[in-house]
Amino acid sequence: MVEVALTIPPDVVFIAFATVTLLAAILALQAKELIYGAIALGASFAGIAGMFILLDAPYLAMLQIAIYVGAVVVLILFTIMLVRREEGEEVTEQRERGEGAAGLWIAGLLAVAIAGVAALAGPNLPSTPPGNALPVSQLGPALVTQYPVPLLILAFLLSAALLGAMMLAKVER
Amino acid sequence: MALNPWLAISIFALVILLFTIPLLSLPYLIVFPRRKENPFRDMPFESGQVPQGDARHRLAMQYYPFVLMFVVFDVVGMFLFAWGISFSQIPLDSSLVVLIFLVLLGAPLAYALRLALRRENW
Amino acid sequence: MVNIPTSPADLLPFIISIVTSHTFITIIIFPGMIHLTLVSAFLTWYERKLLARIQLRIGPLYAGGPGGILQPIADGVKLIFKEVILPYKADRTLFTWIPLVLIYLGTLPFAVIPFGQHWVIANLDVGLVFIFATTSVFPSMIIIFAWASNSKYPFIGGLRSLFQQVAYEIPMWISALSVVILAGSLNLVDIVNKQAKIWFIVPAFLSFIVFFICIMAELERLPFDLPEAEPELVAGWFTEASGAIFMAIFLALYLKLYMMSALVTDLFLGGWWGPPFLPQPVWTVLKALVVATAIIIPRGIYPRIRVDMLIRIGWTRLLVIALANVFITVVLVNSGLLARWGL
Amino acid sequence: MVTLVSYIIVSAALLGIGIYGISVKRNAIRILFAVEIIVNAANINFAAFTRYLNPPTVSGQVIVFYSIAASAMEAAIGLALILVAFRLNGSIDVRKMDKLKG
Repeated sequence: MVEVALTIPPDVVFIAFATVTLLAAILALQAKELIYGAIALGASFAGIAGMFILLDAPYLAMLQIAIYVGAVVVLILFTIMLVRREEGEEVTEQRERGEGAAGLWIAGLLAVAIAGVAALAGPNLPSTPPGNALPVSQLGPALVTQYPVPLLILAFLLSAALLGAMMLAKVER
Repeated sequence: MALNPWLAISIFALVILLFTIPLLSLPYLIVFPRRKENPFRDMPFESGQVPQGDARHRLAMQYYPFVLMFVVFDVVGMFLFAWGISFSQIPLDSSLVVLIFLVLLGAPLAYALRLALRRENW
Repeated sequence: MVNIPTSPADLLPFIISIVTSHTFITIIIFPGMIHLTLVSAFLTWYERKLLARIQLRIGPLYAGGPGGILQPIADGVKLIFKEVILPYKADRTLFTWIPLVLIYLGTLPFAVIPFGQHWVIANLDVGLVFIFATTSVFPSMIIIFAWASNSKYPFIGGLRSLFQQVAYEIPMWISALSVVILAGSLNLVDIVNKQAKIWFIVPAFLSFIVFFICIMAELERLPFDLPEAEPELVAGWFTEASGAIFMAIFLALYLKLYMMSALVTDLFLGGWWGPPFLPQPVWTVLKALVVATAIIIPRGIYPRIRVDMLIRIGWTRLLVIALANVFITVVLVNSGLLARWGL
Repeated sequence: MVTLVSYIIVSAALLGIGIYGISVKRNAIRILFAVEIIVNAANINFAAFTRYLNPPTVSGQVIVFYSIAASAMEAAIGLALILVAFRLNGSIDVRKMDKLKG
């Protein structure tokens, strides 16, 4: 008999999550129907939540799913259904020649540059995380004792966003 | 013997897939290949009326403010949970910040509700 | 640790070690799939029988066993072999695969709900937030399914379902927050262990009431069943579902009912704690079934409420009461009144 | 082997996808998708860097917390703006939002 430890192989899981995230992000931008795009965006966010789990931040992962997949995607779906034309036509993506290629070129160049710099700096970066991750209960004290001012600013941001969006969307009479 | 909980959850997810994929592949395997077009059978169900127009019409705006409020309070709820787990470890005067946070959000919520519940706004 | 067999002689001990392992038993048998399938099938029969008794009818009778208890099997066989009707211009991919996602969302939370000290699939530190994250994906899936079926009744039902679940999710979370403050943990096993001396329904009674009302609305049960109001919307957002698809949705809804009942049991009713003449899991299942009964009974008794009343109750009354509960809990914890129960 | 660099590469790829979306797409909702993708790329970096810090700290996680909250609000406002634009122009094509043009 050969004894094998039953653990998550981090490489395989990481590659799986990264593939899901990137492919879904591409699909979110390229899908024909906006509804499919919104679903793909949700899948991409779920993949990022998986990466947060790998990074030992499970609370962040759950936050990501609850806020993005649970709330923002609902809002996006709602808006998509509100802005449909009466005859049921989606907005088409007509594009001038060369535009797509130029965008792809710039974006690819930027991404490759960042990734290249990171890879060059790779040997100087820590390759393994320090032993134990901090437990979830560390998040609350950091939130209210170290960063209380952002919390209060967040209250203003939330109220401004709520009232602003509502005032924008309401019908003028 | 305790397994990594996330590994246990992923095994559980795979098992659910094994149980449910056969159930939902049945329409693909049995039903869809033998379908014949029948416009009367495939008509949307409207209690015997002949459907008029597109069903995916632009939906009523009046639900929109509540979805908006949900997004805002989703965020608030997640912040409150992060504070709630470690309530006993935090000195009480630090928890005052959360009280101020909620009070600051109270007035906008009341006004937003007032706007949302007035039918002529939407 | 797993011993991978290298010779045929090792195969049998290997299989036995796998089948008797804690992981296998929890995932496949007890809190896992077999138990869930049986209980959700039982609940479909139980609801029909209970409603029939309330309305002085007999209910399912002929399908065999005492009181027609084999009715779910007959229903399942019937539904699997029925034709799946795809409405005109419906989106085939979404229409057939969203029910799978719904079953997933109904089943996955059971991974972190404990039925006994060791009867839990994953002892997760963020268990409660995991449940809330999975249940918060329901509304978007429902609206997508309603959109995909390209019919008017489902679309209206889906919209109602969306804004109802959205309105009651927030008070539900915030009333669960007082339990989290009392227990000081999001791990459901820890939360139940804290209730060894006193059930959280006693210090957090108002939270329990709010939570219970909110899960009634989340489950689209009467008096909050506007999304599937039969006289108006036929069957709400799953009007067009038929055959295997209808069965999948039905199963997902009953799984969600059982999941919410088990969640209430673990959060407020002391989970597996009870007089020791019954084993722990039996206590949890019994309490969950009692909660499920309490959720089902109003369907036979009450009329449904109006849409605007629903919104008003959710966003004004319940949210305010739930927030007030948080402060009451904070004061209770700080005043030391609960110290004799170790809280 | 998963190292810090792997996370940075995924994040850079997401950033690239997002920038492509912003620069090429005309549908306002898709541009919003692209913005959300870029914010998420930044979030991955924060979470990854804070995990690899020694001694461990949760500061990066707190930043991701605020970042997620801010981007959810940004989506809410952005979608409301799209609604208004649709009401004014009858379209959510950003090339047609040129009311100021003489």
